[in-house]
Amino acid sequence: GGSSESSTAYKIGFIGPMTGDNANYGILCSQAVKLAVDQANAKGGINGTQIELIIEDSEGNQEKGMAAIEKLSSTDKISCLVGPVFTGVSFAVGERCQAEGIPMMSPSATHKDITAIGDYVFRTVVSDGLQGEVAGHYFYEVLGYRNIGCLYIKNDYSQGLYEGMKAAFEACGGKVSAVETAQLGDKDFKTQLTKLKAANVEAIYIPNYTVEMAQQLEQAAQVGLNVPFLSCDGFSNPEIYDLAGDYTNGVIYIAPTQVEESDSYKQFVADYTAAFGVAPDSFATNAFDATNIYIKVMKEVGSDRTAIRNGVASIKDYQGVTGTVNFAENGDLIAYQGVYRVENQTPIYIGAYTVDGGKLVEVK
Amino acid sequence: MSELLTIENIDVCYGNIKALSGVSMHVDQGDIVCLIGANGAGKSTLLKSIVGLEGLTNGQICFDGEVICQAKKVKHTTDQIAKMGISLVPEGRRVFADMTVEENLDMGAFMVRDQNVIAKKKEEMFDFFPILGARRKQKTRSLSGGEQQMMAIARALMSSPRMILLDEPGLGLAPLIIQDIFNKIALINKQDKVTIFLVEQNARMALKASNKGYVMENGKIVLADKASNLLTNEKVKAAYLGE
Amino acid sequence: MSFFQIILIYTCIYALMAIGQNLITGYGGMLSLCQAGFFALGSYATAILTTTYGWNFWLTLPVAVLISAICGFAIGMPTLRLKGDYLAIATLGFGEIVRNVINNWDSLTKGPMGIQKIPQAAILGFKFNPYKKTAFLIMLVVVLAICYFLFRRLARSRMGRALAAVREDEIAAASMGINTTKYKVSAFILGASVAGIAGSFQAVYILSVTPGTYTFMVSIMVLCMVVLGGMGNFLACILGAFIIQFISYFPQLTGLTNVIPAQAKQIIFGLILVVMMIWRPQGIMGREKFDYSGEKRKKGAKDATRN
Amino acid sequence: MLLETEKLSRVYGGVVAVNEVDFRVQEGLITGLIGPNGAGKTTLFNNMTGLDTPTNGKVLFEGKDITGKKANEICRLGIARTFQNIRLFKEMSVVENVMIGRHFKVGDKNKGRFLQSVKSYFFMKNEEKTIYNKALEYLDFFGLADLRNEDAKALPYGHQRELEIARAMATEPKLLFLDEPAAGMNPQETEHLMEMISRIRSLGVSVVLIEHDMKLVMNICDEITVLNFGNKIASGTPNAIKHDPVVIEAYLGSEEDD
Amino acid sequence: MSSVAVFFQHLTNGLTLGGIYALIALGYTMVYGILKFINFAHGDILMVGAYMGMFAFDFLRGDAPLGAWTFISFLLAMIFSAVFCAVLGMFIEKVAYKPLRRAARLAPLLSAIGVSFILSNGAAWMWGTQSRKLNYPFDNSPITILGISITPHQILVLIVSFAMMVALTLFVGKSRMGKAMRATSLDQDTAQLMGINVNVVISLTFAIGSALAAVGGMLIALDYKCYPTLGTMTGLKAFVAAVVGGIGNISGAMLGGILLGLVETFGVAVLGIPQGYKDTIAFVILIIILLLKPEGILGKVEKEKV
Ligand SMILES: Nc1ncnc2c1ncn2[C@@H]1O[C@H](COP(=O)(O)OP(=O)(O)OP(=O)(O)O)[C@@H](O)[C@H]1O
Ligand SMILES: Nc1ncnc2c1ncn2[C@@H]1O[C@H](COP(=O)(O)OP(=O)(O)OP(=O)(O)O)[C@@H](O)[C@H]1O
Ligand SMILES: CC(C)C[C@H](N)C(=O)O
Ligand SMILES: [Mg+2]
Ligand SMILES: [Mg+2]
Repeated sequence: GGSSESSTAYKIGFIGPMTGDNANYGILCSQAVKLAVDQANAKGGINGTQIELIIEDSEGNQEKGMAAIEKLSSTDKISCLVGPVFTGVSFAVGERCQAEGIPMMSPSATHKDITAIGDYVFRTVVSDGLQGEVAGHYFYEVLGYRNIGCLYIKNDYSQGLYEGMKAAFEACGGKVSAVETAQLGDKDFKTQLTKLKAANVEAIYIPNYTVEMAQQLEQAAQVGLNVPFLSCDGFSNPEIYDLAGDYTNGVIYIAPTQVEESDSYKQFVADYTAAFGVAPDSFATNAFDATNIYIKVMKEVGSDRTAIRNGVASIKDYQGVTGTVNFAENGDLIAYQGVYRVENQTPIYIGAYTVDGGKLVEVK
Repeated sequence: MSELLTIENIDVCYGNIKALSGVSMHVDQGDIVCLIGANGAGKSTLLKSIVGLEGLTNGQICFDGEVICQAKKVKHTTDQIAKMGISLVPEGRRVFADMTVEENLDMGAFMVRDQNVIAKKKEEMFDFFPILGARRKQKTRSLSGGEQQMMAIARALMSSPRMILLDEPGLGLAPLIIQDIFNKIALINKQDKVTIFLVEQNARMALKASNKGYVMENGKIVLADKASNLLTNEKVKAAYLGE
Repeated sequence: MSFFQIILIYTCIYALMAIGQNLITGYGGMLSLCQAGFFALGSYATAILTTTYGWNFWLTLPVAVLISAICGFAIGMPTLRLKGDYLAIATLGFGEIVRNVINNWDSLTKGPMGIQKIPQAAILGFKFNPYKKTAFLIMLVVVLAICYFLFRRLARSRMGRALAAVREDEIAAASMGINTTKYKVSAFILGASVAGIAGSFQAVYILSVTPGTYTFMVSIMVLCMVVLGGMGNFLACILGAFIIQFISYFPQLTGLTNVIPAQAKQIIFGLILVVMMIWRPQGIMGREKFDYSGEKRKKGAKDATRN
Repeated sequence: MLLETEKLSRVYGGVVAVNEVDFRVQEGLITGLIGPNGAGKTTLFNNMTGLDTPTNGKVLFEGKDITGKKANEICRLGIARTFQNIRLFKEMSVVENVMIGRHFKVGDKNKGRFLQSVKSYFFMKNEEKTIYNKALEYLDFFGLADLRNEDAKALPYGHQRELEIARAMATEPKLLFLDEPAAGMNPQETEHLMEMISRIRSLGVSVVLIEHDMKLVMNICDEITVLNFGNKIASGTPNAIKHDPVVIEAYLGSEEDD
Repeated sequence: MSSVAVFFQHLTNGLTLGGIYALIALGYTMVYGILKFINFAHGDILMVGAYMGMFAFDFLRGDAPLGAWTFISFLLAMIFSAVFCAVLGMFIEKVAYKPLRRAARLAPLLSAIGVSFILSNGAAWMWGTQSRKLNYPFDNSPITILGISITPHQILVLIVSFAMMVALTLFVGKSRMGKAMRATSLDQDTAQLMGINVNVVISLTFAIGSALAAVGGMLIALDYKCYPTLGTMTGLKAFVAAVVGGIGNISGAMLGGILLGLVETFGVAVLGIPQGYKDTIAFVILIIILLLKPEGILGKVEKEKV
């Protein structure tokens, strides 16, 4: 890190959809980043220098994402990037970050191949690969389902989870006998739900975004579909309880673990809610950790991009609000998957799992 | 006789082309006045500015003692002017193409609220233009050109206006029908005391039917006289009567 | 000003689409809303051929054009009977169909995952690295210039005039011996082709494609560029493309992004659209009036035109 | 016979607009088509020029059956027309309107279509110049050359009518259909128009015209056909028509003494 | 489920989805019918209506449990929202569209796109981007008859859209104002010559269209929730429905909406084509309909008279 002594600029960039159809995700994450930066600055910043945060809007679209990273890299000369939020944008922006040596850490892009872009790409969210795998095993081995249905959105996130789950579930010997899809932005799922109802499956996996899942749960009741629903990390957004209320009861979902446990998490939720008036979702929580990891590393190595990347790669057992953070060789988060069951509109933590050598392993 | 319509020194421009300049004229209550002039002289423009469809850049227009249009500001909107009792048969017919003949007539009577009066008026029109009666349920767009012209005239009569402005009422009509129309104009002028202001290419017929005539050239009034005098005026004969 | 370059790059890509839209809408008077569809076809043709089949970018370009042209023909031919907003809906439908098929034909397009790692365009080993912008921009400017001259030339020839006649009055045009169908379909084909070219370059600029980029909003933006610049004026299309891109990246260019809320940018964008239209409903430059004899055309009295 | 219809009928729902009409146009003559409003004159025109298709009957042009052909094909065969409700290309300039009339008149018959379009693309300047100059000739013919750069819509009504004829003439037709060319013209202008039409005939173009201005019709037509309620009620020379009681009853009315 | 029951469940789903499209399409068609331009911002007015209704409803209802009062306060909120949107609609017309009445046809379309941006992003700015729930003012548990489930909300949507259709048809076809609207839509200048105040007519058209949007918005938000882009996607679909039905034709909008709902449902449910191609099937069928009937299903095919 050659420039570590030049104390001038500690700039963190953020890219996410701040406007457009999916702005909610970007806004929630950006607020978490802002919270982390503000907290650090309140404590004197990095070695007395204030950290600067630059938020750019991608509108969830590759084209705008490219413009955003262009600006962050050439005009602002950021040291590191939190984001992008969506997989599609992350692929485009990731290549650029890799080419220019800007450390990038996504709090939410879950496509399994994102970290394969290169060694400058990290994420504080679990790859769909693992989540789907744990889900498949858990449904088969622990819940004992043999024949389930699935309703997913045709986007990278939902489809990735579905594919991961299906592979694992069928490898165990189960069968995903009814699969329905929908388009992002759909609000009416009654056709699909009616077809699933006619298919007589034991349970239905809905690996989708919060808003869509809320619709699906409610409309399932409307078409008289009465089977257990299984879900994914999208369910960890507390918004779901506002939107779907009692329909959430009984849902079992798989999501990054330990969220519920720690005091630091509770503190974060409290701070976040106080600052912005809404509760954070799991991606915002990830973004908070990502930012803090950068700040911690920058405190040690300064603002040089390569030094930051190396610093991040060598992080060990970082205690964040999401739990203990470690990065794998490829930049993926090493994490366990928690299993939760919703009762009375509150998630009850059941246990943490991972998959090792094709076997479901409970982590204690 | 009192002046019903007074036009005082008006100018009208399309962009930077001056279509009317310094036009002054008046139409007396109960008169039939006709305006003749070559193509592009500005006759239609004058009629449009009377009903407020074109703005003035200079001068003013009064109807029944009240200023209805004034340069640079709209005194009255077209619908208000229509409500004061001026009815225009516009150039090019401008029928409501997607409405039936009957609906068009209903629109003409938009300001009339009494259904019986409307029904009576309609029958009157169908008597006068039997072919319209035969086509009463037909969409106006499929009428022949002449039928549309009759339609436009009939529509203007529906509101029993105080004054009718006719822009080339004979356009596209068979000779017999034109004659009929001029007879009818004379009739409503006499019977219903409707003042008529007429623009017509068939100058001879128009002047014969009128009491008074104006001749317009290049946006200016160049002659104003009794209609009978104009009919014998050599210049007019040469330029507009085709002799 | 390297951020400014990115505005110029997007200006070029969108200007290509706008030129096509101008031929269809500005000249032919057909309200088509599917430039995004052809844009997507071009992008995916390049993405698939370069990654799955290892083709050279330059070879994929004619394929992109061909595919777009064929689809332009396929959509143009049957829908020509439709008028005005009915045509708009049919073409909008086509654009959505393209996106929908791309999103669902996983085996070919990799569905919602999109296609990554598209190789950079190169000539004789010289790479047009999108991150280094300058060379890429020059390449785009050259392509745009070529398309501009080809299209403008076309427009001021018999074809352009025939299209204008079809727009003004189809019945009268037919009665003058113009085969209206032929010209309308040609406009569609040509308009689609340039959008395909734009798509190809988009693919080698972003280096990955996902269906989310090719939404209906792209078609709307392209239409805005044409109307804002001035319908029936190719130079105005490029200007329109620049203005729209400039407005949408203005906060980033000036470093205002952190000062104003993200939505403010879009609200300002909306305001500018409204104000511009009220200020100059015929577009900034207005329709181009060709002058056949070397003498200047008189300015029309009332320029605001209905069509 | 240059053009003839055989028992041509056109029925709209219940309305028989044209009923089994045999209409004949002889080469080199000016043929008038008259009749009361709604008699079916315009409808007959439309059916002969491809803008409408007859319910029954045939249209023959130079002996060939052209029934049901498209308007653009018929135009290329050598039939041009004007419209009762003027249909100019309003936003285009006067000269451009006429240039449209030249649309299919350029090109080299010996070359294939593709080569031809490539050629016309690269030698556009020349081609355009030819078209432009030719268009100016037609404008000159009507004395409209000075207005060549106006928007067509800004012309006064009478000039618009003339422009429409110029545009039709630019297609170099063998047969020209005029639908009420004198409507909206004053007697003097009508006289000028009559001259123009005679000159058109002297150029070897046959003319068919619909008109309500009897002075014009009787003065320049060689042949007149009269329609009433869709039926042909008479045809013959102007003199014969003028004194035909059926025509007087239906259309002309008793002559006004003046 | 028996296959007959499945069929009828699909039918129910399709009809009620169609009802939602129809609800929006009616307002679209109404404005289009008079002004001949696509009011791109219609969907956004609908979204504003949903939000205003939600605020008013929450305020009026307070903590009251489901009962007569919730229903009354919902109706009051609806009236409030309708009035609010009517004023908003008239305001937008005055500012953004009126100056463009004589301009090129696409100019107001662009202006409308601008307005749409302003409204949806303004809403995101003021009210946040997260979905917010508009609570049902009644118990919405599904009613099951012979294995087919339908909710009171779905029935309500169908009834309201049908009632709106009838009311609008009567209004436009029979009332004086309605006639003035038709005349204005055909030729504004000539309408003025008949003594029609076109400014009032157009303002009123916008007011009615926007009030309908508000009512529709609230009914839709009950199911879809309130969020800033509520009107965009559904609005687009509804516009498609309006066009397919024959734009400007009120019954056509209803028919188009229902048809679109059925096509989206059955295209996938019955033809057995993968669900992902739902939109493709819907659009293909719609394009085919347009090709067979270029003026829309109930549109009038009137050949131009030359
Ligand atoms: N919309 C317009 N834009 C520009 N110029 C116009 C417009 N309308 C009319 N003019 C011009 O204004 C002048 C007067 O036209 P106007 O229509 O009033 O003539 P007119 O006397 O009614 O002729 P005509 O007998 O042919 O109907 C003409 O020179 C015409 O070219
Ligand atoms: N599409 C149609 N539907 C129904 N009736 C029609 C249609 N087109 C024309 N008609 C009727 O056919 C008759 C003939 O119309 P046409 O236009 O041919 O008359 P015309 O002889 O040209 O009369 P004019 O001298 O008034 O122009 C008219 O009565 C008209 O109402
Ligand atoms: C915000 C998240 C829902 C994004 C999602 N995980 C993706 O990869 O696109
Ligand atoms: Mg006139
Ligand atoms: Mg006729």
